[in-house]
Amino acid sequence: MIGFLDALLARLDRMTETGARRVAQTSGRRSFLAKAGTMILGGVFLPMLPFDKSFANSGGGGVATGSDPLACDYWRYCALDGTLCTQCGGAINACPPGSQGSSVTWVGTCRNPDDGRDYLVSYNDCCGKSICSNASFCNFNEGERPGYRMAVFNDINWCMANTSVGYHCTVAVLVGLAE
Amino acid sequence: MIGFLDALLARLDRMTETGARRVAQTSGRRSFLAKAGTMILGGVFLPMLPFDKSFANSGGGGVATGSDPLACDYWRYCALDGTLCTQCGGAINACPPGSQGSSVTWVGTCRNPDDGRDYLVSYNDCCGKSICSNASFCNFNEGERPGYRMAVFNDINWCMANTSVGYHCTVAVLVGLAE
Amino acid sequence: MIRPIVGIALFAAFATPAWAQDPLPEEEFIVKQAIDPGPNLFVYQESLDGPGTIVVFGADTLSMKGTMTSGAFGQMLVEPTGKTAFAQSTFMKRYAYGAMEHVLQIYDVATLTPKSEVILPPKAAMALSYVNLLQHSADGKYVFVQNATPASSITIVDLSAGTVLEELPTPGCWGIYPAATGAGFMTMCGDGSLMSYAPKDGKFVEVATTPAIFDPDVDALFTTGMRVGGDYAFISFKGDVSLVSDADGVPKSSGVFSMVDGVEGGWAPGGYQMVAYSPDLKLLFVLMHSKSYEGSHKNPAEELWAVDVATKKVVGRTPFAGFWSFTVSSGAKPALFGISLEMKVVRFDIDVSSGLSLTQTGEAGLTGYPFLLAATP
Amino acid sequence: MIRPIVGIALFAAFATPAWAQDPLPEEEFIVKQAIDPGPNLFVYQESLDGPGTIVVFGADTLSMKGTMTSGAFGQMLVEPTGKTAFAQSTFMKRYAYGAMEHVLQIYDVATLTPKSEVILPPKAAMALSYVNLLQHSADGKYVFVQNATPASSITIVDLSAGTVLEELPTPGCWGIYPAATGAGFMTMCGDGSLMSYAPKDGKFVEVATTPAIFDPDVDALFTTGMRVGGDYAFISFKGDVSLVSDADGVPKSSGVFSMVDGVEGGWAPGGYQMVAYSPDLKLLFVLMHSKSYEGSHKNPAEELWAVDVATKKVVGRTPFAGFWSFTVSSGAKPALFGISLEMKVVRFDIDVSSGLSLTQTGEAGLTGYPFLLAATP
Repeated sequence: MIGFLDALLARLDRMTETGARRVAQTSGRRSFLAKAGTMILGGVFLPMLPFDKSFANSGGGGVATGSDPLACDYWRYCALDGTLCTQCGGAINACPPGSQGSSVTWVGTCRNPDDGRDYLVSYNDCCGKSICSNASFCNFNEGERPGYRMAVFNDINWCMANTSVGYHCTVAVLVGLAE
Repeated sequence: MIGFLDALLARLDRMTETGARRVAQTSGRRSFLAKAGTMILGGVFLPMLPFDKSFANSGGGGVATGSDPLACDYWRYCALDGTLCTQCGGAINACPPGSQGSSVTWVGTCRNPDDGRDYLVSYNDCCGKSICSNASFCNFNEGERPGYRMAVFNDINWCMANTSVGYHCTVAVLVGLAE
Repeated sequence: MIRPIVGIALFAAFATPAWAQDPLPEEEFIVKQAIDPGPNLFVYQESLDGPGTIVVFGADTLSMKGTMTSGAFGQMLVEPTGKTAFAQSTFMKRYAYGAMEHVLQIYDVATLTPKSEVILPPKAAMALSYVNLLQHSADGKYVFVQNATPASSITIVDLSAGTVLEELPTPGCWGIYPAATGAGFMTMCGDGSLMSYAPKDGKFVEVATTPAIFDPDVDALFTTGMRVGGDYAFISFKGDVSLVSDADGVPKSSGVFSMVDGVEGGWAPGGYQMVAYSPDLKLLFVLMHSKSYEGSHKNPAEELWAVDVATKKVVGRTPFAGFWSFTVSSGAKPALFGISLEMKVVRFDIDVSSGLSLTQTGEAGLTGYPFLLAATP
Repeated sequence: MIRPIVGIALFAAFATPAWAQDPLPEEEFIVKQAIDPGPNLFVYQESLDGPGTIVVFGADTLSMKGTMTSGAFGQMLVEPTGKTAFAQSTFMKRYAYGAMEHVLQIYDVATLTPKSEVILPPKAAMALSYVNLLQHSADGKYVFVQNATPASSITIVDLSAGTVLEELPTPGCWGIYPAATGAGFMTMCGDGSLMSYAPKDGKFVEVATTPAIFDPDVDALFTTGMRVGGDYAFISFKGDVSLVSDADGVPKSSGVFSMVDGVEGGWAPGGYQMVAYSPDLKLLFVLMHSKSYEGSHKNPAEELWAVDVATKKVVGRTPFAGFWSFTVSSGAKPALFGISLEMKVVRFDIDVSSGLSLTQTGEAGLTGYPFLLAATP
């Protein structure tokens, strides 16, 4: 898990000319995140939302290690908190037709049980439609942290920076290896 | 049941100087109901709303003959379709604080199992708050008829004539004997 | 389509893959542009205080294709080709209070996108979803919206202009039954008559009125009507099938027969969307429950009955417990879709080779208050 | 108050009562003017796409007193006397799309009525309901709203003016922890520090910043903080209790201790509103689960632990399965209220005479996404 955050920061480093992490280390994480907060408007980060009755019915907790993108415990959903776009007419990397892709996202690091590798996953919300309550509401929190680490906070609507902020569902897009 | 509608019309007769029923008989029920439609803005009629999962869970159907105003099968609810204000901070004849009483209502005729009498019941909706989903959603349809008999139609939001049309819950007010 | 974090994606190429297999490739984040082709099933999930949704399922498997969002207390209409959908619903500034708008939203089904909207007079019936409360004319020029204040009227929307043409008073009447051709429609009235209207010189005017074809005090008609050739078929609370011809815009009764005469068990029709007609099978289907009583007319079904309207006979009965709404698709091999108490929509293959039997071939979960559904090619 | 159909009611006098008892009297249709007096429990039932509701229960029996309606993605705040409540939430013109407003609604609890509202900058965090995302100053002059765009800031509302005073940038920080007196507050930052702010010449300015009091990479703090005398108590993912004094607006650590050192079973804190302090019992209560793992920090509880902050000891443990949020009321005989997986709020009497034991004394059903609750006198 510490490895996860380090990996995240390392990757974010590459995204800025000045090296956000060095900035973070010298002037504090707040500055880093302030920078990231600007940066992500064009890029990474992700969407997270609360659980509800379908979560409640699941009993809560657990680890995502499965192989079915239609099921809550699919390995890529290790830090997903929301309804599954795969059940709502979208796909693992695609919002359903007529929705908007979130312009900001959060990333998680999830282990693929098939190859044993850790992958960086971008959880994008799909926006501008009412919540897809026909789908399962899933909640896993591997690497999730409170809002002072906004980059890894999943209890918030990541449609926040879109023109339509309605939350519909969440995808889990592979953006690379985490190692 | 036929007796019920006759009784309703008889009572409505008394509410108009000209005798609404005679008008209805000579110029057709449409004219009668048009008249009633105007009339009720200051008076009778009532509120009705669909059932949902709490209804679904109840299995549907049945007859209201019970004695507990907190339960769906309370005798006065024989034609109620909505959530119970008695469970939402109101009372059998009182909307919960902060809501608006509906200015139009529908009436039902329900038999009191204690005295064997048929009573006229005014089902008023309470308006201006979101639906009281914490309460039971109940649905009985004794004497209920489609919208061409608006006075006894319960599949509609009777907050329709209020300044705030949000549907909150429904009361069942005794307004007299039906005999 | 949005390409996230190219920087990160490129970096993946530098990762240290001392593994037996190549790592999974990076992916692009996209928004699917259109739903998959094929016949659809639309279910309207009504809300009583937030957004209602039109859910679109593939008709073959009931896999979900997506949704279209409306407001509260809504009605749904899907145009017969399935290319355009409509929702009429209520929006309040503070969701349960404050300034209120009644809105007709018009959606492109292929992209599940609202194309336009028409603000309606604030009089639309905030009713449960019923087939005949939101309709359009056969020529596709007008959409008709049932109003209740509680006085009854119909708002007529001119689709080409995208505006409200007029509000037509229809006191004491309910339901909108478009003519088979042109722009006219009928409505059903509390004195047992049906009245027809059609446009003349830019306004809708009354064309004709039947004598009373039913007595609501004796045996009321459900307001969900099905077109059967040149007739509409209406079902009565006690189990009659009442046929009304509307040829030339002049409605008249073309016959009444009972489905339950001589049948033991107190059977009666019941539910919400409780009748459907298949022109392909030439059969009318009705939700039926036994031991009926005053007030049981919305009870969910115990059986589905098949009625041959030509011979006026019930030609099949099959168990169908817990369903309150259903429809039948068109085509050589129609499928039947029912909404049940268990908050599911269930797909069935229909076999009418000997009586009526159903085979379940799919199901999907529903939410909200689902009473209305429509199948399109 | 509305008097319905006097005509009908009078007519009842002419009815034919050949009965043993008099008929039931006619009734008046009224709107109840105010809730019954007595201590209350407030639960916020968040919605993700329609109106969220503040539900008010009588604290003694959990009988429902009524609701106050807000919008979507909301936060709730109840002022300590229980007379005024606040909700911050999101309203969209078309419920899921269209023009968006972030609104602070201010309610009179006695009449369950919105008294006024303040339109906020459209930046409020559309988050799950958490205690410290909507707070007010101890002097009652300001309400603080946590923003995320995702850049973090705090909107400060001047309650007496009914307007937004300013939007204060708080990059990389989260949560609002009001000072015990005055108008200041702290926030918790991702570098492990806490920063304090207070008004000066009409604007809020930074007062002081602690050195890092925790390392989020090693053991993160939950953002739900409880005032314990002159300190705030924060709980860490791995089971530390971290005390922070904010006397004079200058935050500093006043000690850290572990609840789980030497305890078998992999116990850790978890949930949403997962900590509460009773000044009457002088005990801190924490939701705990066993066999914890990375990512289990929101799992519902298996046990409730009681911690004596003065002696830094866990003084009681009791089964408490399935709860993810809870609070404790004030008074000589505090009650405990928990929100469980089963979508219920449950009331318990607390017995700390020997360790910790709970006796269930009431329950009520919940709906929506209920994560936040508050008990008032």
